[in-house]
Amino acid sequence: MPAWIRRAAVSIAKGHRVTLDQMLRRPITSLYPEEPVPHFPGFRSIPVLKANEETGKLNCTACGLCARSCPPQIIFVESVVGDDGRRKQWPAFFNLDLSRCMVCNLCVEACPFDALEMSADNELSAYDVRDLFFNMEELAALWKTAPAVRIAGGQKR
Amino acid sequence: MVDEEKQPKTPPKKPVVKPKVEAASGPVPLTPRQEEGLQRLKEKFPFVERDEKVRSSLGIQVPPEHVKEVLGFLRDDPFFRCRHLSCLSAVDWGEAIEVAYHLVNIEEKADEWAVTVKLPYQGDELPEVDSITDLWPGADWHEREAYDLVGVRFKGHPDLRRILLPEGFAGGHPLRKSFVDRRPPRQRLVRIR
Amino acid sequence: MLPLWLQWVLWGILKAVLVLLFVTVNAIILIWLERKVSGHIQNRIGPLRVGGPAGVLQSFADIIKLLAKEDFFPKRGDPWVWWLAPSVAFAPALMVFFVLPIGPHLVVQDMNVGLLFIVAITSFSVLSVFMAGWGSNDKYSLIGAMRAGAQLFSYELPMVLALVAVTLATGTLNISEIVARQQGMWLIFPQFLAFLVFYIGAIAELNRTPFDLGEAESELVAGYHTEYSGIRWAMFMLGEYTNLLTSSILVSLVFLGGWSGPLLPGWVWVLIKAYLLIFVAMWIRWTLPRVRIDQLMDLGWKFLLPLSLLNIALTGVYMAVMA
Amino acid sequence: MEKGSEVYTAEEAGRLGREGITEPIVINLGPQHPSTHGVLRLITTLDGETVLKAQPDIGYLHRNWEKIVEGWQYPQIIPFADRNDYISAIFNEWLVCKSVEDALGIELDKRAEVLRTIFAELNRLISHQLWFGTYAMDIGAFTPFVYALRDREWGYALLEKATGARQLYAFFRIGGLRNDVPDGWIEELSQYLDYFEKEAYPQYVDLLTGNEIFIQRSEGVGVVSRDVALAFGATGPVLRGSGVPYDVRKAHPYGVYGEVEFEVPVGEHGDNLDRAMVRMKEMLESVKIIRQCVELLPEEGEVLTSRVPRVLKLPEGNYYTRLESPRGEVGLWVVSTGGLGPYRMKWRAPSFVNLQLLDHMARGEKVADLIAALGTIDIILGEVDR
Repeated sequence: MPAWIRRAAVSIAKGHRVTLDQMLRRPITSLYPEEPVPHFPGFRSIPVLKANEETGKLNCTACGLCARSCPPQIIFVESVVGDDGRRKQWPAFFNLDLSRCMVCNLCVEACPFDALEMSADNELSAYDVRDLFFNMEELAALWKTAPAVRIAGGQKR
Repeated sequence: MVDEEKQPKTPPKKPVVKPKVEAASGPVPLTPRQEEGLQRLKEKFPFVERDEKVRSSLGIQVPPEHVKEVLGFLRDDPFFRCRHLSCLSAVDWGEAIEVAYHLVNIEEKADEWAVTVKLPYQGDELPEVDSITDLWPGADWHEREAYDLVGVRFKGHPDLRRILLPEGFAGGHPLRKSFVDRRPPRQRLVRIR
Repeated sequence: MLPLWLQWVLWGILKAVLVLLFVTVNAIILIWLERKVSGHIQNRIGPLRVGGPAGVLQSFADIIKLLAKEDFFPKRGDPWVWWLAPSVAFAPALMVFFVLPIGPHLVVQDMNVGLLFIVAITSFSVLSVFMAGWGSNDKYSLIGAMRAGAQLFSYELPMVLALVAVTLATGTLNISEIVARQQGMWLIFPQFLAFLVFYIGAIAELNRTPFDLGEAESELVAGYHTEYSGIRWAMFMLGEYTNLLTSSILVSLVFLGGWSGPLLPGWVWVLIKAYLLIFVAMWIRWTLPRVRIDQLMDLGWKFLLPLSLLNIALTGVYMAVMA
Repeated sequence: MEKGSEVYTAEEAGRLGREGITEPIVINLGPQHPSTHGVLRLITTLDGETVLKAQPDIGYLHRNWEKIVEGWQYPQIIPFADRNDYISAIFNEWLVCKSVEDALGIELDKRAEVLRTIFAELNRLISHQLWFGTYAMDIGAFTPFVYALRDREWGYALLEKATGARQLYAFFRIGGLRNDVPDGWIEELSQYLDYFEKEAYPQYVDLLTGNEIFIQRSEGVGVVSRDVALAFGATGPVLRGSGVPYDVRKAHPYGVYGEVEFEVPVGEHGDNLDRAMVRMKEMLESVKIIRQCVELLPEEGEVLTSRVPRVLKLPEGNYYTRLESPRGEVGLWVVSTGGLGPYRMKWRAPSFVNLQLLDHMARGEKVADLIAALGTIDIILGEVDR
């Protein structure tokens, strides 16, 4: 028998051994909607607004550092203007456009007031792109429902 | 799309920490091998000069008409033997376009040389420089890209068409600083509601 | 009492319906099985959500989906050729069952030249491939059709020669007879070379990996049925799986002793053997990469054909010596 | 003229096709096609099954990265650079960080350097696994693809645990890493490497690369000689498959590559098989490098060095930085006028350069081998079109 036939037969048989072996194992599929996929702590999905746990007030002071650090410039933040015409350290608006968000964590790192976190809730898809705007209340509500982890630069985890 | 006129924003005001890294200024000192190479080049081509703006390797500035000569020498000379054209790119400086070639000797010593050419604008015509596709066939797409995005005409290129932008793109060359994006601006989705 | 001719006609219609039912049910099972086997080979589960835990009704869901799809006709295609091709693909696959016994006496027409009839009828499938490729007016389809055509022609020959050796050994073309001659020993043992050639040829004829050049999805998108969708595409699939069933039953009848086996009724044994062969074909499909067209031709003409001729010679010498 | 330095033009590079035998047909492979790895269009001229010419038409994914980042600050460029070569994003981040760090002379702590190297090699491993799967698909085997994705999943999980994202990590920062790895991560990494080496890799070999059909399909097909590869500026496994042992990790060591021992696998003939085998061996080399890096990893150390200035301004001038991505030498040319962001950035994408070789590889081969040759170049369209 020519050597190449033997070689071919052996190599093909080896391949079949692998597939048969794998066939008899348990499948690795996880049934996604029924079994939610676990996310590891620190998974980033969308920046959300953190509130003080005791007072329930947002930590945000509307300083705008996050908006400046944002590469695609999707954060709009404006502070409350008081009756005396001076800006208060309290956001009037905090809008975020998830449709262009790069999920880069730069806004969280820029925030000096511990006001932003990356939420792990990744099931935010929508049929209309306009449903991907989030305003202040929605972002604050998202923080309450989904687990979020704040990772600053150089932090030990 | 970022507006090209826009300057980088001022950095956020934070408590100023004294930077511990001193950014080097002035020309980068040369290694002995770079000195030798520069001497060797200057002997052969008296018109070459060191381009001190190239800070990552030795930059050699060449007049546009001698580019091919010098690059061919760099490729074939036993001292340089730069068989690898790593990168070919161009930058618009407002009054001139600079084309930069990055060459590496990849077979023996891994040293690198950069050749830069300044092409002054001549009216509305695209600045011209000799194509090096017959030295490195691989320069083909690099040159097409430079033509497409920066607007440099490479004389003698076999097939100088747009490569990344569509064939009939009428808006000019986007990496020029004078480029104006005429597309309707995309609606900003972040708004007050 | 009905007139005799009407009885014949009704009896024929009944048989045809039964055959059609058998074929369709098996094809649906095969499509489901292929998905399950490929799924498990690939550490996946396969169909799951339609019809119970194993997704047994997935194929029915697919058929409903395919029926509901738009009937698309390529612009500037050849309409008649294009419309006929799926039927031409399915019809020969069905016709083979008129002579193929599923069990002892479980056959529509126990023809004396059954094997010859099968060989003749299956050659038709090349016609449908060409019609589909030509009628689509698509370059992918055309290349796919040319490949599949060349492949079907060049593997037909070794297969027929392998069957010649079988006929030589058994002395008959009647399939029931061939099965009856295997009571002592299955033909796979004396005729192993013929079995090998026939099985490789059958896989190639079926356009299955590693010989699925006619529909090589990595270069030709879907080969000759690129332009087909909906129920016409389903006809091609149905034809393909029916052919898989046919050839597996034929191999089990000719080489694996047909319905000979203990305890269970004959037709069950035939189906068990056929499904075993089908599983092997699926196993091969989900393991091996695809060969190239020149390698395919080389294998057909330079390896299988000489092998089958050698087998005929060996059989002939053996028969002469034994006689 | 000495051997190997002859001039090689684009026409001469592929004068292999037969012409005038039958009527050639022109086929548009792509932009929508099962195996063009994205939105690549190949204008292919065929003589029957034989390829006469294969002309890539690119730009369907073009977004002008270089224009967009003009006027951005250097740290902001990092997450957007990820999108270039999205299969191996770590290398893009590292390149941006490295060019700024090299220009400013920022020295990283040892721990950060070692971790960077670990992440890069893990990403290379994952990227090569994906290549293995897609190449198997290109030559018609589907199951290896699923196995490769199965094994890649664990690697992705590891990266997710450390970086918080699966594909576009935005993890490197100028001066180090965003955060340290979680507890127990290194141990799990070692388990993954053991799994890969002992279970997954032998499967790959048995199932595909040792298979006779695979070898027959790849051997002697799509040959790129040493000179052609050099002339076309090819890098990475394409160049190494042709027998040139050029690897930026060896030639210009960065990270801790200078301290670890590894080999640069080199092919012999420059055919599809050699390129494939170079990648297969590189997977094992990556495992070897990660193992050594784990040994080297110091227990303590800042992952984000505090020596980074708050205001990052590059001195006026231009800088060319390169490193070795799974696809070859990826380079970044930064032109700075002393501002907070670059005046111009040019991304030297290895896939972009290597893709030019496709025409040369495919001429005179069969259509199926055109696809296989495309598979061995391992292009990422995000990087080709930028």
